[in-house]
Amino acid sequence: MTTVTVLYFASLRDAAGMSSEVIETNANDLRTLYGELQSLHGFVLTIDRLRVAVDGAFVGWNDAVCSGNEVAFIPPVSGG
Amino acid sequence: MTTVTVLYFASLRDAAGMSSEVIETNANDLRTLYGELQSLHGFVLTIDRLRVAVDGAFVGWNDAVCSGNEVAFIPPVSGG
Amino acid sequence: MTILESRETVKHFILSDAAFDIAPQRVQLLRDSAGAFVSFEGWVRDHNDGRAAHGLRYEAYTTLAEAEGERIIDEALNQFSIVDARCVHRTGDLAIGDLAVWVGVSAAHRDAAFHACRFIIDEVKSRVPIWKHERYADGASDWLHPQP
Amino acid sequence: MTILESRETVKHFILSDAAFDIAPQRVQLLRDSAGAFVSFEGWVRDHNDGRAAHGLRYEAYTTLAEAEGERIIDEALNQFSIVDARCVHRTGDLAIGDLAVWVGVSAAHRDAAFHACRFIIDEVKSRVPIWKHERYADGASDWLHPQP
Repeated sequence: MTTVTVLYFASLRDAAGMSSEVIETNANDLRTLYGELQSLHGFVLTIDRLRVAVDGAFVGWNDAVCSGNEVAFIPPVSGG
Repeated sequence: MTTVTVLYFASLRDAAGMSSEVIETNANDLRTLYGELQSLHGFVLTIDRLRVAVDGAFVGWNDAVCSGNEVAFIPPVSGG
Repeated sequence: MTILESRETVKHFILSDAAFDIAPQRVQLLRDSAGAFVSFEGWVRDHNDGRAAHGLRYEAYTTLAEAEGERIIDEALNQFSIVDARCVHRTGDLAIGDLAVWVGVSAAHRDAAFHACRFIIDEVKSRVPIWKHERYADGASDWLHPQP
Repeated sequence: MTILESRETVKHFILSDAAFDIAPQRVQLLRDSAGAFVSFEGWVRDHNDGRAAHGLRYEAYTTLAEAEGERIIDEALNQFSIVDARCVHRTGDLAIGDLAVWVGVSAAHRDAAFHACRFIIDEVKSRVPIWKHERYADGASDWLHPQP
């Protein structure tokens, strides 16, 4: 089991009902991790509409989930 | 003979040594008028590099010269 | 009946023979319906075509410059989906770093604001009878009459 | 040796949780070598996609937004012949007419300034993790997650 902190923003935060949580997961990569959390919280946003960041930098969906990571799923942005 | 006021700007004014003059001319059109003044003052700028305005509005080189007109020969502009 | 603003009496293109503040011009372009504002400022540079410059003077054929400037803004208002636009151009003596020209455009969306602002400064530079007289570091000075 | 300005310590992209003044940002972009300055301002409009809006809130993933914003300005400085560039983006609650985002670019010539300013605002809108939460006149409110 790997322990990571997950950050939620915008509609993902509303859906999760929290801005972050610490979770234990068996997911090997970030894609699988999002799948687990999508089931858990009922996220409407599919993975093709998201980007993923670890420790404040964008990374790939196939990257490994490592203990202590701060993972953020980035919904489509709407600044400006 | 037609009496017109001619305005000079920028390098044309420097070459003419004045910002305006009242002249009598037999020129039928503005093209001919500029030819006369070019000879008189030794203007370096050829007609293809100028525009011409009468009474504060751009007009064509073939337009007639009418008594009382205020004629301005417009050197290439360099504002902005 | 109260006429709050008559289109004919508002000047959209202004020649200023002294330094001017941008803020009061900009504020006139703000509208609740406008989400985008683009502005251009032209400053006097310390060089031109590789030659060190000390300053310059702008001369205008006032009557025609004001008429042609208004025509350009009218064209921009017709051609682009913008809310409003203004341009102020200096005349007289300017030093390095002085503001020579300002263009402001407000629009619902940024695409039209960018295009209209670019259109206005391009047209002002190519059509409005204003001439630049530059003073160079070597003591020379000259009128700029650019080739097309 | 005196280091007047270290590239690493200057922030070119700033998140501001309160209303900010443009003037002090703009003045930092002025240089004697720069003849052109282009700025973009995004204001909160009274409508979005035909729906009357009452205001909005911007939320950011601060760490990543600041890093991505700096990266965008760096890209602009590398891709275009510009002198300097800055962007300030609001977070928190905004009312109709409030300034949401400002971009300023200085350059020797206007072409690069226009293109770089457009590049920066386009990239900020598409890449920086900031989200808009709109409140509508009908009482509804929602996060905006635009389709690509």
